[in-house]
Amino acid sequence: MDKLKVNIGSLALKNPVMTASGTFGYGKEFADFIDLSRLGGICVKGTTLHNRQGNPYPRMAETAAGMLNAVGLQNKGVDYFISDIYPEIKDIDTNIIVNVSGSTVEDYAECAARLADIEKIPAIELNISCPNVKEGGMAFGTSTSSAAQVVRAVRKVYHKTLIVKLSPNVTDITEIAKAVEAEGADSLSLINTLLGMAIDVEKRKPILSTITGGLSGPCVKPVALRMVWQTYNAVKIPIIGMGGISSWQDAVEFILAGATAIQIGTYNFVDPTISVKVVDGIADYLERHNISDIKNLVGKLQV
Amino acid sequence: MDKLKVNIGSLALKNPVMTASGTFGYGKEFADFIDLSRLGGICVKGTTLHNRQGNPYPRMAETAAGMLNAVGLQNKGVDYFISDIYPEIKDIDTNIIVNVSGSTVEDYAECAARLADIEKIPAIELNISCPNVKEGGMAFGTSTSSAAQVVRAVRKVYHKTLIVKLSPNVTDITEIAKAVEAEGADSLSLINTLLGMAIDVEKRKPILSTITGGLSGPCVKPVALRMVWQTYNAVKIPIIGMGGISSWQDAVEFILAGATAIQIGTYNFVDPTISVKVVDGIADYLERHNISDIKNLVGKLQV
Amino acid sequence: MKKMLDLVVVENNKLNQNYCLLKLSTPDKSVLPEMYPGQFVEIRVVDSPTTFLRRPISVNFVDKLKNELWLLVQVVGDGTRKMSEYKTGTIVNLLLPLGNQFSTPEKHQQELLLVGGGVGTAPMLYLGAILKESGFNPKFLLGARSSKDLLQLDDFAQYGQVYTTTEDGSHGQKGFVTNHSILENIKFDRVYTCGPKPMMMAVANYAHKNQIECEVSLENTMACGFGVCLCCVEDTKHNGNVCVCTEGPVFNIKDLKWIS
Amino acid sequence: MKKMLDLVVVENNKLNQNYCLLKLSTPDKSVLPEMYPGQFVEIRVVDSPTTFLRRPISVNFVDKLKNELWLLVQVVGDGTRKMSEYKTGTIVNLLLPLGNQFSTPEKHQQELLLVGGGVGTAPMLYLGAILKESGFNPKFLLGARSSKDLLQLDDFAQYGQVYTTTEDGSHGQKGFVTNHSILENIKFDRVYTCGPKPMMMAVANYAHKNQIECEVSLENTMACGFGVCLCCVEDTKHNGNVCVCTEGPVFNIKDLKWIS
Ligand SMILES: Cc1cc2nc3c(=O)[nH]c(=O)nc-3n(C[C@H](O)[C@H](O)[C@H](O)COP(=O)(O)OP(=O)(O)OC[C@H]3O[C@@H](n4cnc5c(N)ncnc54)[C@H](O)[C@@H]3O)c2cc1C
Ligand SMILES: Cc1cc2nc3c(=O)[nH]c(=O)nc-3n(C[C@H](O)[C@H](O)[C@H](O)COP(=O)(O)OP(=O)(O)OC[C@H]3O[C@@H](n4cnc5c(N)ncnc54)[C@H](O)[C@@H]3O)c2cc1C
Ligand SMILES: Cc1cc2nc3c(=O)[nH]c(=O)nc-3n(C[C@H](O)[C@H](O)[C@H](O)COP(=O)(O)O)c2cc1C
Ligand SMILES: Cc1cc2nc3c(=O)[nH]c(=O)nc-3n(C[C@H](O)[C@H](O)[C@H](O)COP(=O)(O)O)c2cc1C
Ligand code: FES
Ligand code: FES
Repeated sequence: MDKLKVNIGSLALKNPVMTASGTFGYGKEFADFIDLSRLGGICVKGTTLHNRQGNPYPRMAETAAGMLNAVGLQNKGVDYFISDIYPEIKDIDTNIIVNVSGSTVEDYAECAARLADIEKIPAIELNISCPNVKEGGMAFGTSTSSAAQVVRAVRKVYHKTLIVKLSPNVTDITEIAKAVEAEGADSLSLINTLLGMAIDVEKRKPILSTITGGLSGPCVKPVALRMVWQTYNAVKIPIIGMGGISSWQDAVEFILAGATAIQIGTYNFVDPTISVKVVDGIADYLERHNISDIKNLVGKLQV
Repeated sequence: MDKLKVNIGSLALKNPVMTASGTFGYGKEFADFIDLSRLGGICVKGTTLHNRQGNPYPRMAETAAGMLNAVGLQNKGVDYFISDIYPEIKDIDTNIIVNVSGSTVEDYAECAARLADIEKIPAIELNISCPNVKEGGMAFGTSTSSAAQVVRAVRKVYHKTLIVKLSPNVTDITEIAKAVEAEGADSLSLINTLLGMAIDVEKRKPILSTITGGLSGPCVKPVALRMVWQTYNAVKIPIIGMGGISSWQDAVEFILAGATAIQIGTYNFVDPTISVKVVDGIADYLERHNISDIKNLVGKLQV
Repeated sequence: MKKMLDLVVVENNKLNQNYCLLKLSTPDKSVLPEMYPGQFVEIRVVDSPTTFLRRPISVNFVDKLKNELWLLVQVVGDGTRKMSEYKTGTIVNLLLPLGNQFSTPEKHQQELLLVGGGVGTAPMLYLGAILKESGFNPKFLLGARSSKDLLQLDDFAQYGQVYTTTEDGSHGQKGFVTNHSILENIKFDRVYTCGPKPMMMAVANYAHKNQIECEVSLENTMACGFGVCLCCVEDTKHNGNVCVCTEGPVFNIKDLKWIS
Repeated sequence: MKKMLDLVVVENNKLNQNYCLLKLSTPDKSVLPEMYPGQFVEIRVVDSPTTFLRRPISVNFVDKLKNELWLLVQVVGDGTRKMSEYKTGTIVNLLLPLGNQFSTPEKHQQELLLVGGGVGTAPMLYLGAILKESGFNPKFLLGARSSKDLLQLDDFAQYGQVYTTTEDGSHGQKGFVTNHSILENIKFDRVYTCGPKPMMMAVANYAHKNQIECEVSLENTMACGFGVCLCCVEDTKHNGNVCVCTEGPVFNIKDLKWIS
């Protein structure tokens, strides 16, 4: 299906459908449900320089058409990833992208550096937007100067495709987007989760151990779509859109708004086969509308 | 029911349940469905100095657990309100609060001034957060300096209870809240709608005539609740919480997070009787939990 | 006075693949509120994650003897699909009656044409019945894609002569309602219409050219249905944006900006 | 290998006001995947605006002869209420089988006690059946608020001696499971338990004090059910936070931080 091919910087995707970090494990957990090679890419779980235990339980609250999470980047660190996980997933016939996080600029850069020469990791996604960690995370993504600083440091040590994942918890996402673009990022992905909260009224306590957490799922789609549209009109580098995608229609909405590729997150929990259904749905749509190349659809919203 | 009484500045409410501006008309439209005197207050439709036609149709898109609107403050102006609408609603036995909007600081102040001496209007709610108008509106509510400027101008001419309604489309709502408090606002209400977007994929066009619009309904509740909680921890003046309330449980969540009163918006469309159901539900809750005064619940989240 | 009411499904007839006729009554045998032709109800569709707002549906018919409200539903999305699956006994929550109504003709306006296309035929049945009851002899002109989409023909026939068009020629004259020869052959005093916007515009144009009084029933998207959200507006000649749910859904074409 | 499957409801028995027993089978008569005691399924509850995520439910029993999967459901919210309303013929989408399983006792561990409280009795039935099949003679200790909440007693009785406690004394011994005299009278080799956390903790304490091997089945809230969201974690002694949905739901108490 050549008409589905897209490029994110120098990264070629067989189709625009990727899965979002933190919602797809390391990919292999889905091998029972779908043929992973049908995906454009897989963003694996947020990875940090050192092992992290994440936040205490409870980490999850269901909300109207969505959920809050407060995982807090639990992972065994980048070295463990390289030694123990990478060998198990490197032969999946798709693009494996590592989502990188840190509490300091140095951590980000060091983590990225260790991934720079791993053969089957063609790209990293810098998570400067995690709302669930005390230091760093979202703090980096909510000011232009700190966002620029992280990207600058990483760009120095990382020469493959560098995607930067933006936080929606800002007044003007285009400012951050432009600052990140100026530092040489190859692509922007958005949105990460919106900061939210839920309360158990009978116990009079927050449901999450961390009080607040990250909101995702269909409920955030209108906000995500608006931010993709705004960002598309502000930068030149390709955008990877996400936030609440649960159908091929949603994916096409993001593409029309300006996303070159999309990621599916929370809905993987509801329907572990949704990603391939979206691939098929987009293909059908192109067929039905006589569109010979999906690139001709990117940002083609008629306004 | 004395235990339900709360105060917003010098404004006494028989209970904490109000209805949100733009979702309850002028109140009388609901008289067929409920006994309006059972409400703590009614915020009437956004009112401006001059007559406004609002935005072109289409103005509405349904979304997952919510909706987008792009009404754009259609109203006949404050003088028409005073001469033609006020006489029809002034005898409703509840607090009628006028939601005031403008495109310039002078407009806000002039509109507020004309309402200052209307007997049965004990309070106004300054809408510095409308995402659906080209000039003013949300722009005022997304920077501390312009928010402060509007409030300062209005405070000079308006001496009854002044509520300022904040926009959620900001990086840090507490900064705006503190700036507004410093200018002498009596209360803060939040949240107004989140800026969002929806696309018709078959037509490849935005669904709203204005491309983007304001998101409301249960989908925004987690974000609203978080902002109320953050704001409660940052200011001393009472907070009126709203955003997605559809049940008494939701209302109690907001109260526990720090809201002295709450407003119900979009859900009035789904169930026009929801507001009185919420009043009853809160009363039951107090009974069941042996709470003698709802004021003892405000901000009493156990963290 | 509008009400929020729980009604019970007493019958749900699948008319064809895309249409069903829902018959509702009161669970306690109390009399249904008075409803007039052109008015509509707002149905709450529970049990669907994609149907947050109520859905507006026209009053298709009120059977006063049986105390039944009829709704003709075309399945176009999740909300209408759920309605089409309602079983006898299902309790449905409605707001009703909403909106204004078609106006009654003057005594001397004897030639009345009621034009319906697609699901827009829905309000025409009740309008025809009431006109007939008031001593008029309305004519119906109903259009559809093909014969199987022409619905309730027997019901219509009780209240007046029925003319039809189908796009594929499988029933009545081939083509669109506005091509039907009756429009040439009879000089109407008044036309009422409901259907897809292009059809209503064509009908409005015909009426305007021939100086026939004409009312159309609009289906703007609605969030509330009773005048509080201001989402359903139509731009009018003299009053600017007005709410279709309260000032309409029925408009006289002379008030709309459709014809310049 | 885990699967996403559509199963059909072949029976839904309302056991009492709050509980139902759902029996599911394959619509095409294909054989159900192999499932082990302690495993669970994730049900997708469509038709509810408040049930976005799937709901985890334990395997209550697998009737291999009839090719049926049994789920014992306690109504606590909208998702479980919808399940309790499923009619025969309803198609339900599930992920299964998920999670680890209770471990098989050593040959010499002959005195086995299966303790269930509330809906936590669910996995005990299938565990008991399999233990019996493997040549063991398990004993069941089931606790509930009152006699009407003691469910499936006849089913349990097929696989071993059943002891009960009720809080109101309406069946078996009065009090909590951990007060039952059998715990004093018999020296068990192994205890398995599932139920409310305070109950499981009390059982774990009893087992720990008496140096009995003990497995508990946890019910942490889950978003995915198959190890990708990392929301369901339990803090363990040697491995820190581990996923209850993949490393559990069954844990040996010696790995948990419950007992210090
Ligand atoms: C006053 C009024 C009277 C109506 N009377 C009837 C009736 O008698 N019978 C009947 O079947 N339908 C009637 N409708 C239309 C009906 O309300 C919509 O078809 C219904 O709301 C669609 O809901 P859904 O969940 O099935 O589809 P959705 O999933 O909400 O929508 C499916 C598709 O239909 C489009 N759509 C939905 N509503 C409208 C609308 N109002 N105008 C244009 N496009 C729309 C959507 O954009 C979407 O593309 C009436 C509408 C109004 C305003
Ligand atoms: C591995 C596992 C096996 C389970 N097996 C069964 C079973 O066999 N039968 C059965 O009836 N239930 C079982 N449960 C519990 C069941 O998943 C929940 O009761 C169900 O998800 C509630 O959904 P709901 O929509 O009805 O209620 P909701 O509206 O989601 O919740 C209602 C109330 O229950 C609370 N709640 C929901 N889920 C949990 C949970 N996991 N732990 C603590 N409190 C919770 C909520 O906080 C809320 O107060 C199991 C759970 C797990 C994790
Ligand atoms: C449980 C969970 C864990 C997540 N973990 C990460 C993460 O480690 N790194 C990251 O960049 N985003 C993480 N996200 C955010 C998602 O990748 C995605 O940006 C967000 O959920 C919005 O998309 P969705 O609505 O499709 O889920 C996580 C989301 C969820 C729900
Ligand atoms: C159709 C519509 C119109 C609105 N108009 C106004 C308005 O005029 N002034 C205002 O301050 N807020 C307006 N709002 C915002 C609501 O008052 C409220 O802040 C918001 O909808 C969040 O609450 P909810 O989720 O309960 O609706 C409007 C909202 C809707 C849905
Ligand atoms: S639909 Fe709300 S005003 Fe008409
Ligand atoms: S529920 Fe998602 S990892 Fe366990």
